[in-house]
Amino acid sequence: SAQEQTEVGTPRATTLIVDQLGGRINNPTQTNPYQAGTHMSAGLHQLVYSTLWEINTATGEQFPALAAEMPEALNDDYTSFRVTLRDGLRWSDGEPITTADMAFNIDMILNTPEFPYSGFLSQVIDNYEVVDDLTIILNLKRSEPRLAYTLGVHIWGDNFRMVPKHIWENEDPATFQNYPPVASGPYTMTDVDPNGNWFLYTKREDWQHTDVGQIFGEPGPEYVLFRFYGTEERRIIAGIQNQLDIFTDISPEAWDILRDGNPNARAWHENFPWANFDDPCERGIIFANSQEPWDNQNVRWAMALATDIKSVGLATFAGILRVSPLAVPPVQVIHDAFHKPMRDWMTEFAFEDGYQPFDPNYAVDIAAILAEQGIEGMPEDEEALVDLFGVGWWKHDPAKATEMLQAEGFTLQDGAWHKPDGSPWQITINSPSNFEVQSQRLAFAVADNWRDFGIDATVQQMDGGTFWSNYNNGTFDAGSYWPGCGALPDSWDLLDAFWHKRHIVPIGQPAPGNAMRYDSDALSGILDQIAPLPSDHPDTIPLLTEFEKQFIVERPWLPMFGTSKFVPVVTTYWDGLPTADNFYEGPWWWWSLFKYHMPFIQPKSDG
Amino acid sequence: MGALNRRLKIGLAILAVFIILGGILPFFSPEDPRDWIRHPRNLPPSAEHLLGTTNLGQDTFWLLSYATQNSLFIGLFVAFFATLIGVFAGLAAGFIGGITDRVITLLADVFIVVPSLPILILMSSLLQGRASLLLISIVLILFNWPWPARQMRSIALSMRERQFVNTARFSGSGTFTILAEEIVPHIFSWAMANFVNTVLVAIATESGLAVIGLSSLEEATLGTTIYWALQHQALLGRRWWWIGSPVVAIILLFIGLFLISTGISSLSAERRGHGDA
Amino acid sequence: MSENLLELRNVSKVFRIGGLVFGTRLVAVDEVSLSLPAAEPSILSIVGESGSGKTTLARIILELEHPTSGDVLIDGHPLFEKGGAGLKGRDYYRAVQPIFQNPFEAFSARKKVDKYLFGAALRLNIAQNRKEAREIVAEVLESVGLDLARVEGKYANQFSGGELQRISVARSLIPRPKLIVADEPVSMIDASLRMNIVNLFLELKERYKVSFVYITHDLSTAYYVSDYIGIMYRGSVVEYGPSEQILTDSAHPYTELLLDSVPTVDHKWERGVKLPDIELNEYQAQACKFAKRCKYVQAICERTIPPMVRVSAERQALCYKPIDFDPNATVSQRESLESIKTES
Amino acid sequence: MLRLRDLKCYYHTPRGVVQAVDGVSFEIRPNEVLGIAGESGCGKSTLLKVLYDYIQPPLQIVSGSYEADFADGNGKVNTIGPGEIRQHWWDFISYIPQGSMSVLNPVIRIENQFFDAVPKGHPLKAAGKRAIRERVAAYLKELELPVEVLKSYPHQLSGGMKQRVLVALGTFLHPQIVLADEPTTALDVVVQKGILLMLTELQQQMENTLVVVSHDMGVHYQISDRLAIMYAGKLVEYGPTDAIFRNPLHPYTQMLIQSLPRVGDRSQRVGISGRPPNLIDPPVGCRFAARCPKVMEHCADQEPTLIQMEPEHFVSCHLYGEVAS
Amino acid sequence: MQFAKFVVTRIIAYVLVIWIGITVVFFVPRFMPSDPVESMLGRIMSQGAYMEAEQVEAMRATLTQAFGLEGSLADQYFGFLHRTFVTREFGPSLSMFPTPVNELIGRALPWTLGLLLASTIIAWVVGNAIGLLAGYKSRWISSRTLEIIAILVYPIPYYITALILIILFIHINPIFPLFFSVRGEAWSWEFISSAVYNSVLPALSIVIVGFGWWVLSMKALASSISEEDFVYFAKLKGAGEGRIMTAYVLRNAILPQVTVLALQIGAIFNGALIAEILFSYPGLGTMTYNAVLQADYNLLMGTITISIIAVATSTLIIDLLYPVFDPRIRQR
Ligand SMILES: Nc1ncnc2c1ncn2[C@@H]1O[C@H](COP(=O)(O)OP(=O)(O)OP(=O)(O)O)[C@@H](O)[C@H]1O
Ligand SMILES: Nc1ncnc2c1ncn2[C@@H]1O[C@H](COP(=O)(O)OP(=O)(O)OP(=O)(O)O)[C@@H](O)[C@H]1O
Ligand SMILES: [Mg+2]
Ligand SMILES: [Mg+2]
Repeated sequence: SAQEQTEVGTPRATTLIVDQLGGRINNPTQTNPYQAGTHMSAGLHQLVYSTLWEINTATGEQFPALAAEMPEALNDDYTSFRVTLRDGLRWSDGEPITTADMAFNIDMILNTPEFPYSGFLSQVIDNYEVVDDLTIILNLKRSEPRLAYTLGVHIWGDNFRMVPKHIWENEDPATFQNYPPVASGPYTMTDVDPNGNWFLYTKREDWQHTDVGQIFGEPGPEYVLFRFYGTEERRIIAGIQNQLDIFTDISPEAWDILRDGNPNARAWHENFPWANFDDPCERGIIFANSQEPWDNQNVRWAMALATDIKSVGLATFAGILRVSPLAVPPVQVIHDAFHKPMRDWMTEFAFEDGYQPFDPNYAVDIAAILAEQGIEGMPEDEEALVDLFGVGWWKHDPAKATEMLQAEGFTLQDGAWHKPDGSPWQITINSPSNFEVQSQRLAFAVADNWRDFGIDATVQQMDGGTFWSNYNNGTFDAGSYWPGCGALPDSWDLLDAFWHKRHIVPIGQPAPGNAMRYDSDALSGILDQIAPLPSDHPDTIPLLTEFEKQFIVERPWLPMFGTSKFVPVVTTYWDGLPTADNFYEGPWWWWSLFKYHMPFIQPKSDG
Repeated sequence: MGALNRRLKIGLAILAVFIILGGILPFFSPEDPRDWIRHPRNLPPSAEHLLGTTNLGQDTFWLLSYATQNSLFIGLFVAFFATLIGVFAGLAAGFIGGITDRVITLLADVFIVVPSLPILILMSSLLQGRASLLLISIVLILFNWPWPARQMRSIALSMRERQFVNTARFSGSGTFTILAEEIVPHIFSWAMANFVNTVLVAIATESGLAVIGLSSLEEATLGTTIYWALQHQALLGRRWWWIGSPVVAIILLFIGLFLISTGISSLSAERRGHGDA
Repeated sequence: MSENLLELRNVSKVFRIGGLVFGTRLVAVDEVSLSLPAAEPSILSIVGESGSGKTTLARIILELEHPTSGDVLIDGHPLFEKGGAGLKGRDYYRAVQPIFQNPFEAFSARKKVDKYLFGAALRLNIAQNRKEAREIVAEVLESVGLDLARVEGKYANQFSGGELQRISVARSLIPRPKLIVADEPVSMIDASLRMNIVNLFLELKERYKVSFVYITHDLSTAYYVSDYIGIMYRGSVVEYGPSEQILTDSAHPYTELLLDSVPTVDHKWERGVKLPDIELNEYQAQACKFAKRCKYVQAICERTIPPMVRVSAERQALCYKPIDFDPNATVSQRESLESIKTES
Repeated sequence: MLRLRDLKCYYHTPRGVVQAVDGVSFEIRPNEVLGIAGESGCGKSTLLKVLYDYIQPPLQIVSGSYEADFADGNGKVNTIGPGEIRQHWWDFISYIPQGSMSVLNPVIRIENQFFDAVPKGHPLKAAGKRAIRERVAAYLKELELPVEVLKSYPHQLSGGMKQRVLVALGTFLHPQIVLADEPTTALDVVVQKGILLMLTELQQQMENTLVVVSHDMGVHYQISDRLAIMYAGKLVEYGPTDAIFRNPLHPYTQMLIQSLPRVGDRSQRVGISGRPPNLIDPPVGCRFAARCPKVMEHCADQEPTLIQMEPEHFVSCHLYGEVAS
Repeated sequence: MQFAKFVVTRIIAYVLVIWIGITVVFFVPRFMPSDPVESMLGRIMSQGAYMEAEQVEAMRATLTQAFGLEGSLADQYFGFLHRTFVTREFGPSLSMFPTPVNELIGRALPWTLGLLLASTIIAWVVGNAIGLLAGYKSRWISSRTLEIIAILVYPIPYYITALILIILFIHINPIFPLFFSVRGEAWSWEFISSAVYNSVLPALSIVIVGFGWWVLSMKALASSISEEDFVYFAKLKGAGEGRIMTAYVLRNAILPQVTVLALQIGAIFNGALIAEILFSYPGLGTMTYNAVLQADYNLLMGTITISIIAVATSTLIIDLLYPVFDPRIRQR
């Protein structure tokens, strides 16, 4: 009923309850956005802090947020920019937001080496000139054709989250807790659970003085409650009991249950496949490319052909996945910009011996299998199926794989593969243990596949720390990681970070990039060509396509699927939650762009 | 008399079922049940799949049989070595005395007082994925020998004062003969009961670790089976065959082992009480 | 061949009760010197009240306890002398054998009783093979009035206490020992059966020429069987000598008290006996331990430990009374007392 | 004042019926010390339990009768039987148990162990714990026992002291009958003497009846006025102590007395060979027949009856059969 | 005298136990193949922060220092002992940098202690009461039934019990809250009542499993004590059944149970840990688990060290209290 209260004492009908990603937070009152251990995803960067430039994943474009416009380059080598702030913005205590605040933030970050972000910013910014209250000129240490990527959001969020000078100038920024935070977003943090199980945010009365208010109007929810309910099953129950409006990731099984339990539960798609396929990182298997046998392109290709992508897809997420053979994820804008245009090229693509490895029929085949399992509501025509399940992947051809491996000196003895030096071939696939279900399942499924093929493949699950330190140090054999990200067509910065050879450091040292340690002159050369071009340059996309082709030839990792996100919502109390039918923005509640959903989300009028 | 043996009988009958399930059946398994998507998913029980299939397309029955095998292995392995080490350490402490006694007693006390789970969690977290069942077993042995050792020590102390040991000595028996003929028969049933109990503890701890995702998850054990079932929402999805079979198996196995352990103790008490031939 | 079959030289045993730091000392056996001549097989009884150290003494003779000081000689071989040519292992077991108080405790409940008998015969190299062993076992069983067929294959709880104690005796005879140490062998056995066991000792003494140390708190059986008696009180042997003399004409007041307390069936008690109130800590007293209960007590008794004095040729007593001690004796007189201490 | 007539009390156990007290008749008179002797397992303790009216499963009265004359506060004498006697535990009849070492509760102070022994109807019960405590303290003083023992725990007392405390417990309400089950077994002779004398002195003071069970004939000789000899659940001889020691009639009694060694007498003594019969399935006829040196043919199948041989002196043996018939 | 000695030896043992336990905790990670500093670096970098090589180097140095991993193994070890025993601080939490680990533990510890204390006492009292009945009144139907329940429940592991409770009382029959949420100002009535309400199920899972053990051990004790001479004599004294059961049987049987309690604390703690994790209870267990998941090395060392100290201390306290109950030790 309308009088119903939430557990924190706010009216249920005007409180949006959001699933708190990342669990219970033990230091709930630490809200200093620059400190290393501050948890941003429990509402802080979604609602309280804002950045200069944001993205819209529906259009695939960046837009100015605190900034009034996109950065204006003042010279040809992109080392000097004019940045203007929106007029009329205020901090949540009513003080105006000016370039003095921005200058203060830059100085503070540069002068506080305890901030992890400090190091990065000091490589970028040389100095600034405050022109007036709303205009500032930034002089950079290096060429940054994509300054809006560097100091604004590309995916998830950005570290440059401005804080008010008038409060921080009196504090030691390295230890300042900043609770309750005074910031620029449309909500303020008004209450927290000392045990870190929930965080309550209240809409600012002066929401007009925020970028969200200026761009999209008044946010709908009076309150936003970020709530940690515990294990997945409890989150599901909360959803069934209408105690949770917005979910972060759940498993497909959980979605089945939620769908059965609450008729108002709604996934991205109304029907199959329900999930959203636009997560900006695709999943697959990486190799230790600098070590044998992975330094051999043919071995990597053989592994692709030894993999039955359909069985992997079924085991991972019941086939509810969009395949991707490219180095960038098949999110809708990228799918349209690269995957679909390159489909014909891939079909034609042949090895030197003329073998054509591409299987363009994946979408049709998997649809048939799923239909056989009783899944209903799938599109009929191939076009729509390709949109749904992807452009296709590499054939499952163990015979060809065997042939390729044998050509490289591998031998098959008693059904088990041996390396050219005669030792049994063992592959260890690193996998996340508890924090990334899809990659975890994918690792097991691939290992299963490869075992069938005759390779002794095992999965090693690891906690986040170990998982990532092995990745950065290059101390892995193979792994279920995701070095293929992007939300916008121009994902040069990420491709560069993942593949440029200049990042390579010896194994055992943490790599600043290119953790796979893939040393390719061809790929690095193409990246160098794109580097000086801004995103909107006409050569950018063709060059990126070049990159993808070369990537396919060299096959440095095995991207498999875009990530399916089951991030459902419960519409019992709300209208305007984003869905495939109402696609003003993707379902990225844990990104900083979440605040721009707010004006679209409105209490149910009859609620 | 009847009541006491009934416990042992029921316990042994239950154990026999599990020995068949875990000790014999896996060798006749038509497949490696750990493989995924070998069968259609989430089938109900049928003649072909006695306990249905899992969400991962595994045959629940064969999975259970493998899990039982591994869990029993851990239990037996840990119990065997923990009891062995415990008995020897306890006997050494009790019979040799002095510094040996003090050191062994102190070590045993440490391992009894120090909560084992956090340390196991620490080790599994540092070794995640590499924490093989063997390693987990070894750590479990480390934490389970002190109980038999403590008991054994006090038994040894009282045994040392028992006259029949002296009778044997004066009948020319050497230390080894005394151990074998006088001491061991007295501790045997006790050691058996302890052994069974440790089987229980070991299986419980490993599966406890598994349930929170810190064991060797790729291996099928009763605990990891529960873990995967929970991960795949078998509970909310009411896939009772999947989540239920390992849970029921654990409960039954534990009750069986427990009945055996108390059965053995009361059997030996009974023997001592009125042992007319 | 030594003059004495068994000789105790100033044997003491101190127990620490409690731990290292704050424990107290308990002198369970206090400077005990005794000897049992080898010439004739004989029975030595050690008599004393509960806690007087009888069992501890027996355990020391049986090498089950290490004396704190002093030594035990069997046939002239010191048992505890460091690195000495003492009797060890089989040699020792062939010379000395025990009989324990509780026959049911002396045999494991999980082992057939005959295994101990055959074990003794074979392991101590008395018999060369099983057949010989059977003969020997049959013989010793016969000598205690049992036959092998009835004993074989049974467990301890299938015998009565009396039978089992006989088996115990039989077992101790197998190695043909010179000395058998029996710690209260009849106290757990029904009164009506006791005499059978006690008579057995007398019989075996003659038949096998074996000497006994017979430990008991029952003066009447002690008198009945023994050639020598040692009376123990709080760890000390307070009187020692031929049993006849000691029990008919006791020198130590404690012996007198003991004799007085035996419930005989020939004369009824005169009333009155003084019992100690709460456990007295007499073990460590630097005085006569019996002083507080002694009706002849003098001042000196509460000040110094009385000497062991020779009462007659074979008799000694730890008391001032037999030597008419002058309480005002000077130091020199006291020194002269030392000289009349027996040198053992 | 206490009469048993052909009383049979059996333990009904899963292994069979233990005929622990099998047809025992005698009476206990005021102001006497009655001794009960016999070897271990012959039913002495069972008989005491029955006298004390503590008949609990598996023990059951099978036949026969048992009654006591109970003089209440007004001097009126009532005859009471099983079930009623227990109403008057401790003030009419009291019990000093076998095994003083273990009958005291190790974790409560001695003084508190006296409370439970005051029967419900007793005025002291109503007067409360303090009154009881004072009464007990006064009584101990009377017995010349140190009063501090009341504040002690059992482990702090020597065996002799515990036994004396139990004697005090058994007598502090001045009961008319005191049952003492082997009060001195496991104590050494000096202490034994002290306690036995304490018991008899109290008996004389209070002029009540003391029943002492012991397997030590010496003890009986020293303190009892009359003596009952039991063998395998049966009463085999019964009479004044002096008469029995002077002229033991039953071969069992004779052997018991003859086997006693004495200081100053080294003449040959023999024990009784063999062992007593199993009470679950006792032999028909005389139960002692198997061990009897004077066994006759009909002993094995005819059960002897209790007959009077001398004034007050009864025996149950076929040797004296002719005299009776 | 004796008692003083008992206390001194017990305290020496206590210190040794903690010292050895902590030494184990110190060395375990150092013999493991993974490096906490590298784990943390990996974590920071995977969150999107881009760093140059020198930056990484500087970060590594900072972390090495923060983790107490500088210098030789001996230096680290003594540093660790120093931090544990002298300054009593475990440095900053890594996943919640720079919140000190002490502060986090300080928040979680009362929850765990409360849960443990309450459930242990309940299990102990209820279990011993039932065990006493089952042992002394073994013929009663009700005590037999309770005993059988205990036998069936006892061997079932904690997490299974917890799961079943979750199914029964949260899913099928939602009596208890699905989500841990405690409201109100600290120590207000609302706070306490909601804390208790939220703790019922986790506590129950510990109680159910714990109580079985107490029933069984108490039953064994009580039935053997019922055979003791002093109980028999108490009946002869005419003491009532209730009095015998409490003053005679219970008083004697409870003493070994106190000792066993001291020995069981470690095991109970293990159970509480799992219960906490399964019920998302905000105590040390959940915190340890989260520390594992987030590779928060400092926090992990802190929680484990604290649990060792807490368990050892409660064992010590029980042992020291023991003589209060047992006159045989007290009065020597
Ligand atoms: N191992 C031991 N540790 C400490 N004290 C002991 C030990 N053995 C015996 N004692 C003590 O030494 C004293 C003498 O004991 P011992 O057993 O020799 O006496 P006993 O004369 O045999 O007595 P009893 O007639 O009761 O058998 C007793 O006070 C006893 O408590
Ligand atoms: N509770 C019982 N249940 C079954 N049989 C019993 C029980 N108590 C005693 N008996 C048996 O009854 C017989 C007589 O026992 P009782 O205790 O009366 O003998 P006793 O003469 O007092 O022996 P002791 O001298 O050893 O004390 C024995 O055979 C004994 O085994
Ligand atoms: Mg002794
Ligand atoms: Mg008796």
